[in-house]
This record gives sequence, C-alpha cells and structure tokens, in this order.
Amino acid sequence: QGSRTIAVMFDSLQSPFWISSFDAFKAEIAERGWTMLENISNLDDSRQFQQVQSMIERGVDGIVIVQTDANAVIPAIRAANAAGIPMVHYNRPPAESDAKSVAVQADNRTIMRDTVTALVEEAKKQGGKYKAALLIGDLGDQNAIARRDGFFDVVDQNTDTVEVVARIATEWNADVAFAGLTNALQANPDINFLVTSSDFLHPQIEQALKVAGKWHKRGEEGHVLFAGFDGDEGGYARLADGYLDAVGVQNVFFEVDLTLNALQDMWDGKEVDDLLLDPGFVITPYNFEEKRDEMWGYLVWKSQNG
Amino acid sequence: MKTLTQRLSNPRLLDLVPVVLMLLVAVFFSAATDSFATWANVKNILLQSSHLAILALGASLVLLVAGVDLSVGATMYVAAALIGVFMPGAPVLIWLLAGCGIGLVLGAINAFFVVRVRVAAFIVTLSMLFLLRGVGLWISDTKMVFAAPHLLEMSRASFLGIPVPILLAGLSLVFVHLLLSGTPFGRSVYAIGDDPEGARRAGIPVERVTFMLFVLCGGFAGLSGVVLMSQIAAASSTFGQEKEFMAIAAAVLGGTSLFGGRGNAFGPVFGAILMQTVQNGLVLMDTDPYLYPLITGAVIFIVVLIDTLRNQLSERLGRSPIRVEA
Amino acid sequence: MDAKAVPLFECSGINKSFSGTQVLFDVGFAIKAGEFLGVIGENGSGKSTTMNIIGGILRPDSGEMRLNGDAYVPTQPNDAMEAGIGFIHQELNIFGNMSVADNMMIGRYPRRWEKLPFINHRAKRLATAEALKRVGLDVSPDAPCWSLAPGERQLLEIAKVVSQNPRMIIFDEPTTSLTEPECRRLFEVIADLQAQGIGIVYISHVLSDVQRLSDRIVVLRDGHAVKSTATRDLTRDGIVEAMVGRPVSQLYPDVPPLGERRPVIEVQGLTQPRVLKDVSFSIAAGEVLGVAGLMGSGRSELARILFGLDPHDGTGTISYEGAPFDPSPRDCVSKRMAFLTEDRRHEGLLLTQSLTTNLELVHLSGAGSGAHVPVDRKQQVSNAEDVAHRLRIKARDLVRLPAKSLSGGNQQKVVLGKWLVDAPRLFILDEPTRGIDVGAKEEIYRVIAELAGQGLAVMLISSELEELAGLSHRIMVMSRGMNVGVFERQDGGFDRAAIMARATAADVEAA
Amino acid sequence: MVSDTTVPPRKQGYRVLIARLLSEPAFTVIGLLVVYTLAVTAAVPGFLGAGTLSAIFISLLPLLIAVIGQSFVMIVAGIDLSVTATMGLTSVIAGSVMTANGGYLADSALAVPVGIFCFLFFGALVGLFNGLCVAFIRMPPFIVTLATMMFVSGAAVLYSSWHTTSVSIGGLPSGFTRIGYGTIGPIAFALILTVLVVVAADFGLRRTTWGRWLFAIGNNPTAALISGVPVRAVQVSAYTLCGTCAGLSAMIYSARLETGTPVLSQNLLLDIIGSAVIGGVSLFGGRGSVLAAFLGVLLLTVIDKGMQFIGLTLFVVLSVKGAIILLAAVLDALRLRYAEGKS
Ligand SMILES: Nc1ncnc2c1ncn2[C@@H]1O[C@H](COP(=O)(O)OP(=O)(O)OP(=O)(O)O)[C@@H](O)[C@H]1O
Ligand SMILES: Nc1ncnc2c1ncn2[C@@H]1O[C@H](COP(=O)(O)OP(=O)(O)OP(=O)(O)O)[C@@H](O)[C@H]1O
Ligand SMILES: [Mg+2]
Ligand SMILES: [Mg+2]
Repeated sequence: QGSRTIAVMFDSLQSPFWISSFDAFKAEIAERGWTMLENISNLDDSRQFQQVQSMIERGVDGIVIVQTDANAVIPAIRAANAAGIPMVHYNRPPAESDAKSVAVQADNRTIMRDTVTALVEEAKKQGGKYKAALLIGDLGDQNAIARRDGFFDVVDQNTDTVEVVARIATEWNADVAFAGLTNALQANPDINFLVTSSDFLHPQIEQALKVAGKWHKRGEEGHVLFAGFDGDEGGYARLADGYLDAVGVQNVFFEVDLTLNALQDMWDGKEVDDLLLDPGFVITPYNFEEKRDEMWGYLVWKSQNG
Repeated sequence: MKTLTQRLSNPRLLDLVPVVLMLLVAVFFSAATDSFATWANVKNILLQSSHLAILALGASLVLLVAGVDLSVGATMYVAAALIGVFMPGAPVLIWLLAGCGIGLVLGAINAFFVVRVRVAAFIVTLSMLFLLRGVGLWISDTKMVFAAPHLLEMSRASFLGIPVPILLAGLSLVFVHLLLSGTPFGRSVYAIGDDPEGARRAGIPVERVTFMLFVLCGGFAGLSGVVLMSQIAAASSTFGQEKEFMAIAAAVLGGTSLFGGRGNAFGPVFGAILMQTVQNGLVLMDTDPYLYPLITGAVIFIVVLIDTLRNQLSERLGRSPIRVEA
Repeated sequence: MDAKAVPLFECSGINKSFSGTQVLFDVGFAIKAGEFLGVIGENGSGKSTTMNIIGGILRPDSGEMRLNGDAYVPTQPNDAMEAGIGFIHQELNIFGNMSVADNMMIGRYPRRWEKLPFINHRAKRLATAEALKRVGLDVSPDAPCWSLAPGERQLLEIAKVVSQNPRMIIFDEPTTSLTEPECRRLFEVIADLQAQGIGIVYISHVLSDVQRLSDRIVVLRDGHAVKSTATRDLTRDGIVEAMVGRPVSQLYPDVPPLGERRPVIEVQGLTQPRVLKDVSFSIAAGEVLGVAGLMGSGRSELARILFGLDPHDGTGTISYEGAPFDPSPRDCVSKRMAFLTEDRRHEGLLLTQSLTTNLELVHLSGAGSGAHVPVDRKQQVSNAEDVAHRLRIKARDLVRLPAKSLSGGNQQKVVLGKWLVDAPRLFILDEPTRGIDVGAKEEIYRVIAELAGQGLAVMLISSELEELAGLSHRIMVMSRGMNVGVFERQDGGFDRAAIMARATAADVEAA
Repeated sequence: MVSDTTVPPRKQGYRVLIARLLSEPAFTVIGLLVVYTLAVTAAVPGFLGAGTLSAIFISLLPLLIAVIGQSFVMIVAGIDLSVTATMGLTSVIAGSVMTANGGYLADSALAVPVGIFCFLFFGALVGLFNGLCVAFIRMPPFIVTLATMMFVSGAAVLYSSWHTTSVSIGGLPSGFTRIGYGTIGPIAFALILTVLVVVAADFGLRRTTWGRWLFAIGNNPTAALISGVPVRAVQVSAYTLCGTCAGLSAMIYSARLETGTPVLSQNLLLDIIGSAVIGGVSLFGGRGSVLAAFLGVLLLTVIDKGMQFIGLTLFVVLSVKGAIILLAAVLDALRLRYAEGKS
C-alpha cells in the first residue's frame, strides 16, 4: 500500500489524556508508515472548521478529529464527505445528522456512573453518612457535562448515603480547581467523598487536601473516599499509593488503534460501524492487579519511572 | 470651624467607598454562610489572592504610565515551565529568584519594543502573549510541569506566623508602595502618567522610567508564576491564561486608572482580594457553578460603577469653589 | 579680557528645520547678567523654538551657544537646568494628579538619607512653602494641582524655576493666564531677580510690558532675528512694524454705534451654588459686552453655564432670542451660539487632525445637520480656505497638516475660525487673544468688530482691560460670582480706574 | 536596467514613489502578506492556488464584520472586549429559537426571520448597554466591557444549558444554514452580506457627518462636545453598531457551523482587536478605516491558513503568529519614523 497522509486534529492538549492520545497517534501512524499533519484548534469551533477545510484542500487521505463541539463539527463532516475523505472522531461522537463519519468513543457517562457506583459501594461498606464534593470540568465541554451527569445519576439514587455539599467549577483550569476545592473544604471541613472529572487535576487536589490536613491513605484515619477519571499516570500512581479508591479508565491505546483501523477499513472499502465503543472500565484496589496492564496511565508511568 | 456638610463632602472621605463595598460583600457572605467569617477562611482568601495581587501590582505599575501588559499570563507560564523543566531540584530561594529573573528578562524584551522601537504597548504585549505561550508549550513539550515537593512545602509553610505566599505578596506590596510614594522614581511615574511630554520638558528621563516599569512588571509576573505554581503544584498548558485580564481588572477595581497617573500600591492588592473573596463566598454558599461568571461580572461592574460615580462626585466637590458667600 | 565684556549667554547662527521646513535661520543674540531681554515676534516666528533649543528640549541643526564664554551644548532639559538656565514654558508643565509640593520638587527631591533614593517629605514641603512665598502664591504644598486655577499654576511653575536659583531665566509668555495683580507680583519678582544679576529672557505678546520692562529687544520674523536694539531706541510703532512687516497704526477698530436694542440673550438672576450668585445682564444684537474681573471671579464659569458645558441646577433664567432656553452645547450650536474656550489645547482643537477637519466640525454639527448627512468634501475645503484666508492663518497645507504643528497663535485662529464658517448670532469669547501676536490680535479685533457690525452679539471675557476698553460697548465687572457693576462707554472710552477698583473692591471687602 | 546617470528624472520619480509608498500605512501589511505567502508557497506549493485563495477570502468574512464593528468603537477611543461573548450569546439565543430539537419556533416559517432578528437585536442590546455605561455614566470602556464579557459569556452558557443536554444547540433549519455557504447566483451569500457591511461602514466613516463625529470624538471629546457634536449619542451608536456587527458575524459563523454555541469564537477576541490594530486602527482613538480593518483581518487569516496548511504544531503556530504580529508592528514603527524623517 502507498504512503498515506493523515490529518490529526485535536481541539487542545490540555490534559495528559489528550497528550498521551496525541503521542500515541504520532507513534502509531509512524509505525504504519503514514504521514501525519497536525492541527490544534485551541477550543475554537470556527477555527477547527477552517482547519478541516485546509486539510481537505491539502488533499489528505483521512482525518482524525477531536471536535470541540458535537453539533458544530457536522459541516466539517459534510465537507469531508463531499471530498470523499474518511473521517473518524476520536473519543467524542458527533451529534446526529445525515453526514457520514465514524466515531470512537468512551462512554463518559456510563464509565463515570460505574466509577461513582464503585465509590458509593465502598462508602456503604464502611458505613456512615458521606459529604460529597464534585470537581466539574468546563461547562462548555460535552465530556465534562456527561461525567457530571454520570455522577449525579448515581448520587441522586443514594441520597441516604451521600449528600452533595459542593459542586466545584474548574473550567478545566488548575488554579480555579485548586481555589475552588480549598474553598469547598473551608466551607465543609467534613467532606469525605470526592470525585474529580479528570485525573489531570490530581496535583491540585493533593495539594488542597494536604493544606486541609485530609491527605490520608486508604485505611488511615480521615481518609477521603476519592475517585478519578481518565486513568492517567497521576491517577495510577495515587491509586497504587493507596490514596485513590476508584478510577474510571478510558483506554487510550485501544481507542487509537480502533481509530486508525477504521480509517484503513474505509480505504479498503469495508463497511465500518458508525460508533466504535471503548467500554472502558473501573479500576479499584480490588481489581488493581488484574486490570492495571490495561490502564494506559500505568504504561506511561512505567516508561517514565523505569 | 467646618460645618458637618463640609466635613462630609470632603473628597478624601469618598476614598473609603471601596473599603465600605468590601465590607458589604464581607457582611453579606458572613450572614449567608457560617464558615466565611472565620480566621482560617480569611487566611485562605489571602492565600488564594496572593499570586493575583503580585501580578496586579506589576500590571498597575505599567498602567500608571498609561501602558498595558497583556503578556503577564504567558510570562507566568514561561517562568514556571523553564524552572520546572530545567531546574526542578533547585532550592526554593533559587526558584523565586529565577522566576523573578526570567520575568525581568521577558519584561525587558517588552520594554525594548515599547520604549526603543516605539511600538504601542498593547500590540507588543499582545504578540508577546502568543509568542511566549508558544515558547512555554515548546519548553514543556505541552506536558504538565510539576512543582518539586519542597516548593509545595514552601507554599504551605509559614514564616513569622505568616504563610509564605502571603508574605511574598506583602513584600511586593511594601516594595511597590515605597517605590511609588517614597522615591523620586515613583513620583516621576505619576508625572509621566499625567503628561509624558510635560514630564520630558520637566527633565524626567521618560524613556528610562517607562523601560524600568515594563521590566518590573515582567519581574512580578515571573514571581507570581512561581507562587501560583507552588500553590497548585503544577503548570499545565493553560497555566496563567487570561490572568492578564484578571490582573488589569484587579488593578482597576483598586482605583488604578487605565489612562495613567492615578493609582497606588494598595489598590491592586485590594482588587485582587475582592475578586477572590467573591469566588470564595460563592463556593462557600455552594452556588450553582453556572452563576459564577455572572456574579463575578456583575460584582466587577458594580464596583467600577460606584468608583466612577465616586470619582465624578469627588471631582465636583474637590473643585475649589468660587467664594460666592463671603 | 574684562570679565564684564563676556555676555552671560550668547547664541549665534542657529538653524532649525522640522521635517524639511526650516523655521529658524541664523538666529543669534546675547544677554548680559542682570539684563532684561524682550523677545517678540509674530505667532510662529520661532520664539518658542529658539528657546526650546536653549532649554535643551530641541537640538539645533547648526549653530553654537555659549554660557559665560564656555561652549554650552545641552542634550536634554536637565542639562539646561544644571547649567543654570531656567525655563518657564509656554505650555505649562503642571501635573494635575500630583500635589503642589511634588510638582515643585520633581526631579530634585530632597533625600532622607544621602545614599538611598528615598524622599524626605518634610523637607520637600518646607522647601515648597519657601518657594511659594517667594512668588506670593498662597496655596498649601499638599493641595492637588488639579484644583489650582490657571493663574495659580503659572505662578507655581515660576516659583519652581526661581527656586532652583538659575543664572538666567527664560519666560515664554508667562502672563497669559495671570490677571493684573498677579502680573504686578510677577514683575516684582523679576525685578528682584534682575537685581541679583540674573539674566531674563522674556517672550510676550503684550508689547507694553516688554517695552516698559526690557533693556533690549530682539524681534523675530519668519525665523530671522530682524532686530536687536536697546529698548530706549525703539518706538512702539517701530517694534510692531519690525514684527509684522507692516505698520499697525490702530490696534482697535472703531466701535460701531449701537442702533435699536434687540436683546439676543437675557440672563435673569442666574445662581449656581458655589459658582454664581444672582447674575443678570443682557446682550443686544450688534453689541459687544466686555466682562472684566479677577481670576476666579466666575467669568469662565458663567460662559460655560451659558453654553451648557457646566451644569446649571440652581435658580435663574436664560432666554435666547426671546425664548426661554435651557442650554446644552448641541442646542447652542444649532441655535448659532458660538463659544471660544479658554483652553484651546484641551477643549478647542483636534490636535492630530487637519485644519480642514477642525474648521468644518461646527458646521457639520450645526443647524440642519445630522449624522446621516453626507459630507461635501470640496465644500468643506473651500470653507476652510475661506476662513484661513479671512483670519490669515499661516499654514502650509490645510488638508494634510495636523493642527498640532501650528504655532500657538495660529492654533487660536483655527479655534476661532471654526465658529465663523456659519455666521453665529451670539459669540462668547473667553480670552480670545491670549498668546496671540499684535498682528493677529488686530485681525481678530477687526473680525469681532466686523461681526458685531453685522448684528452679532458678543460676550468678550478678557483679563486685558485695554482690550475690553478698546472693543466693548459696555463692560460688566464680575467679582466672586456676582455682577458687581456695568460700565457704559462714555465719550469713546471707559473709566478704567473705576473698573479696576470695582473688580478688586469686593475682594478687599471680603478679606 | 537603465543606469541612474542616463535618466535622472526617472530616478527622481522613483524616489518620490518610494516615499509615497512608505507614507502609506497599508504598505507594511501588504509587504508582509506578500513575503509570507511566498514563504508558505515555497513549503507547500498548493497554497497559492485559486481554491485556497478563495477559501481564505470566504473564511475571513465574518471576522471582517466583527473587526469593522470593533473599529467603530476604537475610533471613539473605546474598546469592546465583550464582542466574542456577545457572539456566543446571540448564537445560543437564535439557536434556541430556530432549532428543530424543540426550538421556540421549530418548523415554523417564522423561525429563520426571527432567528436572524435575534442575532441583530441581542447583539445591539449588549452593545447598547456598553455604550450607555461608557457614554452616560462615563465608566472606562475596558473594564465595563470586561465585566460585560464575563457576565454575557456566563449567561450564554447558562442559557444553552436550559435548552440542550449537550453544550450546543444543533438542528438549525437549512434555510438558516444556507447563510453560511449558500450562494445567490454565483456569489456567496456571506460575501454579499459582508460587502454590504463594508460599503455601508466605509461610506459612514468617510462620507457622512456621523463619520466625522466619530473621529472628532476619538481625537478630543471635549472639543467635539463644545463644537456641538452629540458626543454621547454618537458613542452609544458606535458601541451599538459594534454589538450589531458582532451579532451579524455570529450569524454567519453559526450558519457555517450549523450550530448555536455559547463558546462561539470565544478565543477570537485577541484576533479581532489584533487585526484592527495591525491594520492601523489606533487604540487611542481618532484613527481607523474599513481598509485598515480588512488588511488586518487578511494578514491574520493568511497567517493562520498558511500554518494550517503546513500542519504545524501548536507551539510553532502560536510563536509564529506572535512573531509576525510583532514584526508587522515593528516594521510599521520603523516605516513611520522613516517617512517622518523624509517628508
Ligand atoms: N514640533 C514641531 N514640528 C513641526 N513644526 C513645528 C514644531 N514646533 C514648531 N513648529 C513650527 O515652527 C514654527 C515656529 O514655531 P514657534 O512655536 O517657535 O513659534 P512662536 O514664535 O513661539 O509662536 P507663538 O507666539 O504662537 O508661540 C511654526 O511655524 C511652527 O509651525
Ligand atoms: N481664588 C480662587 N479661589 C478658589 N478657586 C479659584 C480661585 N480662582 C480660580 N479658581 C478656580 O479656578 C477656575 C477658574 O475660574 P474662572 O475661569 O471662572 O475665573 P475667570 O474669572 O474666568 O478667570 P480666568 O479665566 O482669568 O482664570 C475655577 O474653576 C475656579 O473654581
Ligand atoms: Mg511660542
Ligand atoms: Mg476664565
């Protein structure tokens, strides 16, 4: 097969999840002997659309896109359709439309639901009433919204165990998250149930909990039940160290492979499903040993720490 | 003897209006939540506003000569990334000094273009905003840069009973206050802000002073970057983003004029604390996160509105009257 | 050589061009210790430029300067000060946002500790109070400068320079915002300085002052020093002719007689707290009403209220052309009222815009104009040319040159000129000839008289009694916000002593 | 080539021409554009194709409208930081009206006209509010519009959360989305719209009394007031028009994205102000033109497009963009100094 040029278009490289994904694409595309053109829209819908147009004009063979917005990406899909260039959405599906493309997705809401369920079960096991805080992502980001909804799906069913006392807007911004959590701990020193919508906020959370004197391992007095999302190296390390109780993991390498295979299949004229699911999984201390090899953060962590 | 109305219409009394506002905000939150009016929370607010206060102090120096520095947020990022990547193990003091030093150098680049090449400050610093963010991403390889553990300890530590970040902000405040009110350099800043041509005629080295102000602004930005990083443990690719607007807003909230010549060292610190207080109060009240930007925007608006009216009033009252009644 | 023979200051062969246009040609003069040298010339003849070169603000293209016989090459304002040359600029250098003491001591603060850059605020205040006393200015060192009246600012500036003990002082039109008593005070100070052997270079358009005080006079015309002669050898007409290049025999035109009185504006019991008290007067078509008064007597405030620039929330009525009238600038303009402000730089001109743009502005905002109305460019240029011709505005290019490149006098003519594009019915003139040369003054007087002759009502505010007496039909005297008397022209003149007495009397009573 | 000595008059004319060119503010921007385009073409030969050029042109239209609006405000020595927030707000409001997924006027014939009205009306409304605060209360524009920006962008996110479970509002009717890329005859609809705005703005600025008033106020508001200019009304009009232009621009963007989104072009603020300034609209008031706005927009769009074409990494994109803006400004400063020295 001849050399292929692929446009990889991300909307940002804000968190380790995206950076690892991006690096994985780079590596995998090089592995397959293709060429990669990159474009990052910096969370700007219109710019991303223009970038897609530019890539179409450049005559790329395939487009991998992390769109900023599920609706706003539709004209871009149409443009790619019109040019006969296959397009795959990485990690986020587009809104419903007549435009043809393939999406690879981790079901954020479900994974978050499972994660919080695991945490609630832990809480029930230990007994007592829990005061919960949620770090919400950017309210303009669909994944953040889905994770928030997954959280509330569970806690709203378990009001007898968990009472939500703080919803902290982070805007996906580390210092906002830090200040927000610190303030929340100030208002509710008895918070003992904490969920973050992304693992990339762990350093800030650790710092805030330390300031509040609440950074304790599982089993120690004063431990805060704590769940993360994404499964990055920071999440892995804290899980391994015993500070985290559950992490909802999306499988980066699996999703990247799915994405590129889909492109290859479309070039080969094979039928590809519209939606390719990464089921994801929840990793907890109970399934740590068996699951950690599937956790991308562990692999990153291993490569960084020898 | 002055009559009561004369005393009340003393324009200096009006200067207290922002303080009254602050008190109102504080009283409101204290009534609304139990945890607001606690010593721990006050410390907490001060801790969280220290990096912004430092940043706003620098920004206001430039505003005083009717300049503006939009690159402070990007400067914070570059300073944090450079040190975090290349010398993570350095002692705390070196972190702080290096942060300042990097900021001073970047500030000098701004200053060079503004003063020597005579390009408008807005556009120089706007392009530096893009450029430096790009450089920061390059240095960090777009990855998150972590602060070393001893830096984190520093941000949690106290010196003479004062938490270190607050102490650093306090020292910055003292430095700027002494500079502005106590030195010939500082006084010439006000002259330049009022009328640069006139200042030149009066023999003030306008270029040199303006240059120094941009350099200092950069230095404060670098310091602020290190302080913030020490508090939030890491610098991601959005570190410091949009801080330039926050810093300017804080300075203006504290009564610094965007047109130069008016403002002091306490204003920006006050503004930073006010903004942080609102954020803090909203979280303590567990307000719907959707409402944060609305309320913050509204509070800034109201404070500036009142400040504008106050200025107009004090100008009217302060204008020496023609003595109609003998 | 005898030390006495070496002049205190001497310059020669000074040339200077601004972007290709030469404005100074081989200018030179000398001044001895204790001498009073008057420098006069038309607007734009290069007086300020010459002094800016001496003061280190501009660099000459060529030429040399000597101070006590030594070469003197200033590169910045501080060099001049250090060499002992004080400079009181035409445009004031007062920073409104700072205190009197800061303005006084800026650039040479007393230090608290020898080696450290910290200001000794106490010493600063003391030194300021001392310096203020020397010029007889009674304000607190801590007062913010924006609260000072123009005259007080001028005195502050003078006090600042004098307190630096220079060997020579350049005064560039120092009396433009001073009133009589302040002028007298200033002249006393100058005499005192002269007696100490300080050389005085004095630029002014008030020829009588220059003639009375100076030992020698240098006349500049179009950048050439055309005359440098002992004052006693010169007559007034001779000076004027040297300046303008033509004889100006009669400065003030004949005041046209008033016909039937048809009031254009009538003011009844106008009162504004803290500013005006019970002011009543009227001005008829064709009448020039002079307004005399000391600084701070409320003349400008009255004018600004009449034009809707300052709020009027007190009592009293204004009626204009027979109808009651609540003024706002826009109404005033559309009703053909005109207002020449005291402060041309800040309130009169669009400094960076062309003369045409400046001159067309009132026309474009006047009666029958609206936002949507297309601008007839050609018409505007020809209007501008008309006015420039009528007022003899000296400018190389009406369309491209910005107003700030004009000399002070010509700038004033532009501000005046924009009101003349559409014939106004009431013209309020606040110090219309401040800083303007005799030639231009004569022209402006001619225009005022001409317009009055055509039925324009004029309210003329001026601190030069001479000027008021020469042009007015009646003179209203104001003091502390009140109308303290109206004087009628009798036998072709006014009783100036009585007017002065009335203007100052109330103040004396109050004190 | 003819030697200098043989035809001295020609050389003279040449000199004059250069001096003329240098005194032209557009000179720097056009020069940079040419150099940059050649450089990118050298890297990616396809760049200079007619397809790309027309794509650049079509894609810059909504930005141009927003920048023209901003120019009005900058000419009266103001600034409007709230434009992008306004764009987001109008986008979600109009979206909530038109969307087939439960919009107020879903499937009604009125949906599109009312939607378009919403863009203009709410844009104007925010502008009006800014204008009133600046003109009548005399608050500093920078901070008023900063506060408006925070408030309005928060309101936009909040509003859209009432109408959709995702972030943005899709399902806009095709009658509306045609505004984005549809054509009337051979000419793009957006182009017609933009040309109308450009012509009207240029006429307004250069040929009408209103234009003169804007410049006069930008130069010296007090002098303008005394000369009878209705200063406050004109200031309000400038801000209102700026808001309206933002709405119009949002309309084209939304139509192109077929989406009403609260974060529409939220990162465009610095581009908008930057384009105006690079083109030569003064931040201190009194200077600006539609041509300046166009040149600034063109330069920034071409820079972006070129780097997209090459497919550069984010940090290179940001650095190059910053460097070119700075270069443009520096060259312009040098040009000015040179021109002043020569004339
Ligand atoms: N910075 C400048 N740039 C260009 N031209 C200038 C500049 N300063 C002065 N000129 C020109 O130089 C000439 C001399 O101006 P100058 O200010 O010296 O006049 P002047 O004699 O002081 O007049 P006036 O009595 O009005 O103050 C004028 O034609 C003026 O337009
Ligand atoms: N002696 C004074 N005491 C207090 N305020 C004064 C005094 N003199 C002037 N002012 C202030 O200075 C300003 C100038 O006053 P105004 O212009 O009305 O006086 P004027 O009679 O027009 O004199 P002139 O125009 O010569 O300065 C006013 O704002 C007034 O409040
Ligand atoms: Mg002069
Ligand atoms: Mg006056």
